[in-house]
Amino acid sequence: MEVKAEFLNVTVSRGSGDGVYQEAFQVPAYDNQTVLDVVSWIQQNVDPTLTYRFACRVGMCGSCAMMVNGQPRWTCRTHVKKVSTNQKLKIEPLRNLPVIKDLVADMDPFFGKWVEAEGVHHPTRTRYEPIEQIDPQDAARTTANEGIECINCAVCYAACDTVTNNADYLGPAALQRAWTVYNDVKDADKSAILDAVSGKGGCHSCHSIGSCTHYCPNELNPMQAIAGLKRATSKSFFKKGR
Amino acid sequence: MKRPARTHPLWLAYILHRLSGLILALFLPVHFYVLSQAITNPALLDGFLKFAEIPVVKVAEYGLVFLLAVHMFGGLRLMALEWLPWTAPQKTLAAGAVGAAFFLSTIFFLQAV
Amino acid sequence: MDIRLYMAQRLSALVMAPLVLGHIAVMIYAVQSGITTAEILGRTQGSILWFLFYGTFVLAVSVHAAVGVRVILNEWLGIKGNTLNLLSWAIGIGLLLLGGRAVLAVTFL
Amino acid sequence: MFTVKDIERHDTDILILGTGGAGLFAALHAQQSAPEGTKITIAVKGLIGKCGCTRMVQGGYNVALGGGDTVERHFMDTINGGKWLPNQDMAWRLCKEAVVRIRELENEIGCFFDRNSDGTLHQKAFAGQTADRTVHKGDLTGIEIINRLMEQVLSRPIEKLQEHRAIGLIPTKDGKALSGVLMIDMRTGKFRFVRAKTVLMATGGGPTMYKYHTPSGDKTMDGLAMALRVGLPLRDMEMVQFHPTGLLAGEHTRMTGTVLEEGLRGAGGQLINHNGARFMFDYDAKGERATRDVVSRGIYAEMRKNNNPEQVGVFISMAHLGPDNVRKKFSGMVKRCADSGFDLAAGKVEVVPTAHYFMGGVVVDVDTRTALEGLYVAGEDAGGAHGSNRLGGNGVANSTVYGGIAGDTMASDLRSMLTLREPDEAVLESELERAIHPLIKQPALVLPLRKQLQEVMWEDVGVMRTQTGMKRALKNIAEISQNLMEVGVSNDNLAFNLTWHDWLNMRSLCDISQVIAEAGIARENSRGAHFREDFPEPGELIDSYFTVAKQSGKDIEVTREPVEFTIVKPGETILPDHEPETLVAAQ
Ligand SMILES: Cc1cc2nc3c(=O)[nH]c(=O)nc-3n(C[C@H](O)[C@H](O)[C@H](O)COP(=O)(O)OP(=O)(O)OC[C@H]3O[C@@H](n4cnc5c(N)ncnc54)[C@H](O)[C@@H]3O)c2cc1C
Ligand code: HEM
Ligand code: SF4
Ligand code: F3S
Ligand code: FES
Repeated sequence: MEVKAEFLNVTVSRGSGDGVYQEAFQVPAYDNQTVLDVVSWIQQNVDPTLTYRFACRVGMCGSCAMMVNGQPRWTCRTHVKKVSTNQKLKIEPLRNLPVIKDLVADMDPFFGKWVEAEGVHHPTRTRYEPIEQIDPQDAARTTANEGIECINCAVCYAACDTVTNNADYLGPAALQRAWTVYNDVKDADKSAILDAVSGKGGCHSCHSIGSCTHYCPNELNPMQAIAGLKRATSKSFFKKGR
Repeated sequence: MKRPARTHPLWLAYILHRLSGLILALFLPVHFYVLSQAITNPALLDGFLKFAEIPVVKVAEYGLVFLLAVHMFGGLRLMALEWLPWTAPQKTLAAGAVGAAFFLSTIFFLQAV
Repeated sequence: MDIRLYMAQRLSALVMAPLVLGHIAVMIYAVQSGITTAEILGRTQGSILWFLFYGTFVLAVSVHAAVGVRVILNEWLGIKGNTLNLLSWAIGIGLLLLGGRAVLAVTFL
Repeated sequence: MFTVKDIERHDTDILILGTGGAGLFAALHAQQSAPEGTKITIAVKGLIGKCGCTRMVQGGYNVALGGGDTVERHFMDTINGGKWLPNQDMAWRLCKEAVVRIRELENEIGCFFDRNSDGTLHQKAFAGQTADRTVHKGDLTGIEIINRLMEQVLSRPIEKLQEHRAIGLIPTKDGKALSGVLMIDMRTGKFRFVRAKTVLMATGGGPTMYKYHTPSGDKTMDGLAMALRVGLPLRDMEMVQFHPTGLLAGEHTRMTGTVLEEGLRGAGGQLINHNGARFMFDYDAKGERATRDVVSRGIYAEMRKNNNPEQVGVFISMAHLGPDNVRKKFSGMVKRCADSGFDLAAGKVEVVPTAHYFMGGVVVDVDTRTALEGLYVAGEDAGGAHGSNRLGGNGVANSTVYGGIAGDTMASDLRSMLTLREPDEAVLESELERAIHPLIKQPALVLPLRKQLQEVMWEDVGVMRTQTGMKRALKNIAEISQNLMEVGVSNDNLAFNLTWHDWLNMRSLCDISQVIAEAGIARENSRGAHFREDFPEPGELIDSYFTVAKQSGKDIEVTREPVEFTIVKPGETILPDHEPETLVAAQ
């Protein structure tokens, strides 16, 4: 009933390392079809060995991101209609990360940098103390809130040319997290954060290319967060001379 | 190859800034060399300045000043973005910078011819 | 790029901004009357102000371009470590020497 | 092909399966309280923190934090919500420890929950609660909780085995204790046996054997199927919670079944049947605002009345609240619907009840210990805390509270466990053979069988059940199960072979589906999520029993055990006399 006599011409990147090749598939087109559905259809119906990753299927877990027609996308929430012109789709693993197999990228470097950027809470209180009262309208709090809904999908990481060009660069998501923690009034070690983002691959490597912000599926603004870090580190540079 | 579309204004601003900086950096030694001829070989410098009257060279010169202006405003835009608390109409700033650069270098160009 | 390089690049850029504006203004004014070596030298020769003006520019631009090109060398050509350091210093010092000679040429020598 | 010799052997002290709220909390607590030098390993079917359902929590976290609300009140709501079936000691510990856990989440882990304008935590009420109790971060509470936990775990010296799927619990030769866990390293397709002194199973249940379901794709009842095979008792296995409003977007899309949040109905969203009429008031005086089970049954009944194949579900309509208003208040939901092509703000969206949460699970004590020495179970895999119905907001409280307890318990039990235990090699071998079974069969598609199973469960063991239906289901499940054993998976390339894992998923789902149907037949009354059309009455509360299912030979044996009212008896309350029935202002 929903099936139209139409097909999508899908090219999928297969393999890993030196053995990467492209394979073409014809996939029936449906209404309400997402890119993840297209990939799933191939695996479930024609090529059982096709590998991809997903979990939540509703844009919460950030594990399904791939390159779709050259652009980084969360595939579970990307409608085919939104990205395909003339029924053509080209699907590849996320850019800027090692490929494990087919459409699955190794996200370890991404999370390694997340921790390296001190994107981790430094407690001021323990579980035996009451929860801190914090004015939700407070300026720092509002700033922290802006980046808090990141689902670590690495779409921004894949979009950024600086990440491609500079292996040390921590990347937009990790830096945005660092900025969020930095603005958290509950955080005890702001100078550790500034130190972490002031090194070789820190926030200063960002050229404000803005692809991160452009592609973030959650409409977050890592570019702005990184600018915040540049500002904060500059201030502390003048104050402390380092 | 995996290559995200980069057709958004900020990416263009970035590549323009980078290329203009690079070309300026390549041109600068030449510029310095020519100027230092002022002592050792004034005729050469004069010759160069004459040479600079040729329209093609004029356009190239115009290009360099244009690049300098583009790069400078691009750079100022970046620093404003980084150091001043961020305001939303970012893209307007980028466009404005390029516009101003055009304006300046056009004046220069018109003055020159 | 770490914070030291970053600050060097931004601060030198800030120093250059008014100088570049000034320079362009002078050039606009100058080309109107048609530039000659004599004309340039007439303006600048023996002037400590012009020496400081261009001297500062040369100093700033050496730092600025060295850092700038360093980043590009690293990102686009993948040059790293000592080679990168060496190249950056070479660019900076090279520009400083060339530029210094040019400034001296038009002002004092 | 594979023999026991090909299994890579690996040792650790504490092994944790799963990285939902339970798994991650266990890792942190174990790391904090275990003796110096203890090796902690976390193994998970997906990536750390990026799979499972804790991340998908929208509404929030139930915890009594004063302002009139008390642990006693939270406890009474939990018991009433669970229709007097919960294990009261577990429910009590859940409510009591949640208070500590929420402070830990905020103060130590770094979560930030929404505040009132005076800076205190904002709390709201889910259906079935008598106080504003649910702490939240917008409607993305789970992302906040799991991201913060994940960062903490990633930044600690904990061994990580990502994309490692547990496939069998391997006991010692005498069967009294657990030796370790057999897994598949999904990326390479190789087998790995990890011995550990203590193992926490926190694989999060996951009723994904239903045509419509909400949990993440990695959850397929693996844990419960493994527990069943080592002979552990499973309780309340008939209790499958349906969320009334799952998105219906067609069979070919994974979006179908995903949940449209409860807040929509709370805010005044209307449910419309195929005749274009509101119907919920025909079923309950609270209309759309009735509890999940009631609304699910209302929708299901309407769906049955309708025989238009073009329209399967009912519609949720928000437009009368003002599209702009809806867009603002439910921006996440509106965007999500728009992505799949629906206009929630101004149009109407087709919905169906969708399998959401599994109340049943392994029988454990209040410290998460099981009958098998060395094995601990927490989170959605553990049964008892919720009885026949889980209150919205009690799910994540349960996984984080008991995950933490499991971490502490394992760390302290470990002190008296001096050596690793030797596995029963025969079990190891049979578990291996079970996993490679499809690799020697003629390759065929797995998906059609999954669809069949989902259809069977939805039709006959779903929102409303009868003995005839469930008997029929058992027959069908057995047939699907048998057919599955004839479906092969090509063994050319086992590295990250999703189809092999689809097959293994189906194996777990078939096994547990059978248990659900058997337990459903054994409960001859209607409580909470379990509704028998042939036994619509709840039965005497004082005679409440829970079901316990166990593998015995090839069969499933279900017994009934009386609920022990250790804290409060039906008809009584532990609230002080003068306490009002509810503190929530009528909506
Ligand atoms: C859409 C949705 C919304 C919800 N909203 C709420 C809410 O608002 N409030 C609330 O209290 N509760 C809510 N819940 C319920 C809540 O999410 C769960 O009760 C709770 O998070 C379960 O936690 P867990 O740690 O037991 O399991 P999960 O968080 O599901 O984690 C299970 C983990 O085990 C892993 N795993 C599974 N199988 C294997 C295997 N074979 N080997 C290795 N690892 C394995 C999984 O990959 C995953 O990492 C919601 C659930 C869903 C689906
Ligand atoms: C007034 C003048 C100038 C200003 C305000 C300015 C500003 C800047 C800024 C802010 C950057 C950093 C860009 C980034 O990190 O993305 C930069 C980069 C650079 N600048 Fe300049 N600059 C000026 C003049 C010059 C001149 C005269 C030269 C050349 C000789 C030059 C060469 C470069 C180069 C090569 C780069 C590196 C580009 C990159 O990394 O993408 N700049 N400039
Ligand atoms: S900032 Fe946006 S794009 Fe980047 S990881 Fe977070 S959610 Fe994804
Ligand atoms: S795209 Fe990259 S360079 Fe900076 S602004 Fe974003 S991180
Ligand atoms: S599958 Fe979770 S974000 Fe797409």
